[in-house]
Amino acid sequence: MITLNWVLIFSAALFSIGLFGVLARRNAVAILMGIELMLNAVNVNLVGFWRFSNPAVITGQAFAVIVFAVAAAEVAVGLALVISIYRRRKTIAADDIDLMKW
Amino acid sequence: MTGMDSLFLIFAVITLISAFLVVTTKNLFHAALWLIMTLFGVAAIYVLLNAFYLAVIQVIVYIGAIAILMIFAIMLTQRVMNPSGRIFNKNWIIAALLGAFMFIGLVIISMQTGASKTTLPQISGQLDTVSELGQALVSPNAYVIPFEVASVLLLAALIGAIFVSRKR
Amino acid sequence: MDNNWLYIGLFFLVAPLIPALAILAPLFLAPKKPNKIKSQIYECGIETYGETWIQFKVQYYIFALIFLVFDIETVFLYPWAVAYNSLPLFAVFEGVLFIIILLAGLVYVWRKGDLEWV
Amino acid sequence: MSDPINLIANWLQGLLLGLGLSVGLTKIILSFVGAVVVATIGMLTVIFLIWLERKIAGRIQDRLGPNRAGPYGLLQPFADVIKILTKEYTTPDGADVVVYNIAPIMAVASVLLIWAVIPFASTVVGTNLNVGVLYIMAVGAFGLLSILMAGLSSNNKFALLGAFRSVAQLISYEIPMVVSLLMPVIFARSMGLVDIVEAQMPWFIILSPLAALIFIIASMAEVNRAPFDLMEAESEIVAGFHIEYSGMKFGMFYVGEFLHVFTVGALVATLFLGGWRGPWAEQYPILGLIYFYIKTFVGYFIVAWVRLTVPRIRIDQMLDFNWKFLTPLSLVLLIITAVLDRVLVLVNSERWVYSLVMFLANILIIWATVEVLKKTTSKPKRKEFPMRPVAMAPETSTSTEPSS
Repeated sequence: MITLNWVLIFSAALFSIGLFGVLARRNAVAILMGIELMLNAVNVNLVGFWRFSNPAVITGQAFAVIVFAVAAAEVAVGLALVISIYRRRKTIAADDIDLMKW
Repeated sequence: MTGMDSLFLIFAVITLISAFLVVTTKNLFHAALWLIMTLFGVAAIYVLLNAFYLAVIQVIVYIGAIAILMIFAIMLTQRVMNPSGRIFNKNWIIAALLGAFMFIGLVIISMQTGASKTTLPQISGQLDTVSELGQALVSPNAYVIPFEVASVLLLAALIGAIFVSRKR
Repeated sequence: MDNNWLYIGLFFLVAPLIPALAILAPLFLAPKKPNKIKSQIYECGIETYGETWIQFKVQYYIFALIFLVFDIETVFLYPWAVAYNSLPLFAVFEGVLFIIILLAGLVYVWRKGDLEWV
Repeated sequence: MSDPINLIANWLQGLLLGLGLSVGLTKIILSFVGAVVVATIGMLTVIFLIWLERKIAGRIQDRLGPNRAGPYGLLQPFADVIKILTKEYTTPDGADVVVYNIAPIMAVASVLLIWAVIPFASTVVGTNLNVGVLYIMAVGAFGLLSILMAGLSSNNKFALLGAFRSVAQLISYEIPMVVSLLMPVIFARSMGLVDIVEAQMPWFIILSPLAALIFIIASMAEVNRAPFDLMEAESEIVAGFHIEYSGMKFGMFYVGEFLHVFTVGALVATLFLGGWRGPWAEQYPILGLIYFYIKTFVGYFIVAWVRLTVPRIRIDQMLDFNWKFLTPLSLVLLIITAVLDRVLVLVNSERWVYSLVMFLANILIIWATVEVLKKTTSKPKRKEFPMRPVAMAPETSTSTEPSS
């Protein structure tokens, strides 16, 4: 019988994989992909809590919808920054972009 | 309800494997395709959890728009077919350990709560979640402020992103 | 999970199966004599020149960006339209305000000349 | 005998239950059979459609069309199928083989999936999803993806260029399409296609002709047919994203395109032309099926007709037409429809008053748009050439000898 724990463990795994991607990848676009995975994990959690607590109260889904909008805004601005950086520095490796380090 | 259990497990495993391939594949175009697979798996899990509207907009927004945008950005920034250099940075072992600790910690926390005993409540037949959501998103005593702010946020993101990516 | 989605799920199995079978059939029916010239990349009869992965205009990205924002905002209007009967008058104008914000974004990118294909 | 399709389904159900299968398994098997039948009928229709379209094309362009194989060339598509089945596959050097092979399958599957939600008759319904309209848009995303995959995996410049062009076009025209589909949803207060068909007491094309027009134009762009066939553009980029495909793999893209046009016809019929509705359709569901197919062919014919009449447009014109005309127009239409609907419901008007006001409002918007366009658009400036005689009469030719 499916329980809330299954959903939570699944989303925890998805979140951790996304976290690893964000921290370990060199390519900036790949880092953004990792962030997408993490946001998806959050959404799965929200939907899981909605479904398993009280489906008549729609709060979890409404939160997830707002997360969709935020994710889209994040990707749009993030990728625009990546393209802009690529145009100037001819690289999108995250550890080469150290202009503001000190 | 064993059918639903097995479906959930199948989709969860597919999703997690694709997610793992997203962060480890060298070819970024392939990574984007695996990302699409992951997002589709998450949409299937939404369907299993009765969040139909979210499942559909997951496909429309993530696969139809965000993934396409990512592929465009990949095309604009890198020679995909001959990826050069390393995939990971120097600290990838620390990152992997951190991810593993995160996962273990989250699992332990969720085990300690009552989540392992919470089973699926029945959904009444006439509950129309789409209509409920529509009312909640625009009614003044629910989420109208986040809803309008989200639209302003998207507008701001549009203006900012175009300003940054435009050729000067 | 209800029975409607069972049918959809089965359709997701069947729909790729039919074209896949159609594509597999020629493996038994068609000849197979590949050679070097046959598998060259087509380029109007001349030898392939330069790299395939050429740099693209940033314009493609900008249009995809505008699409992304508009797509999300219009998709959010669907629950509003479904719930139309039970909405108070205030909520109707909330929706209209939402559309007007959307139109403002369109006017902005139009004014700034980002809709031009140069 | 009024409903043969459900008769067969019931008989099959009885048979399976008689074999000792459980109820759940029987339901799954029946759904599976239904899915296979719907998908197969869709694919077989395409074979007929290819013949039909070539005949229509022939007539419109003042020629005969296929007329050799069989009576009226009816066997021509079968000859084509046999030919294409025995064609050799060529895979280009440096192609991304797995992605390259998945792309044509996805192209057809993305169109077939739409048929899962379309109601054929009052009793012949696959599903009534409560997110049906959005499901159609979601499935369209896979078509987009298949084009991108084909273009990027072929290792060919023309394929890449064609894929990028077509994706720019498809994503642009999705916006007016999504917005115009909101109109039936507002009228029917539901996203389920079955509910939308049942709500069409006057057909929605009467309530909102402008929405139907925008939808047809946008879907014409979505199926990549002329005048929006920039991505194929035989004379510019050879064939676009499917240039490196041969044999049945190319055939799948071809079939996908034809099936998509037919599907657009079905969507127009379902959303705006009343679906299976017609005289006696409730009593005899088989009649509803016939009405549905007739309306679908009407929609199909319109798309084919436009394709054969209008020349291809340029990419900047294509984007301008969408972003500076269709999108603002559809958003304005949405605002006016929403406000009018609320006002008319508040004053509690009769159904015919509601329909009449909606219809007049749409006509008014069309008229205003045409007026605005007349005022704002300037005719393209052409260089004026002085009038020159092309041929001269014999007696004057000696006196007015040109100086050049």
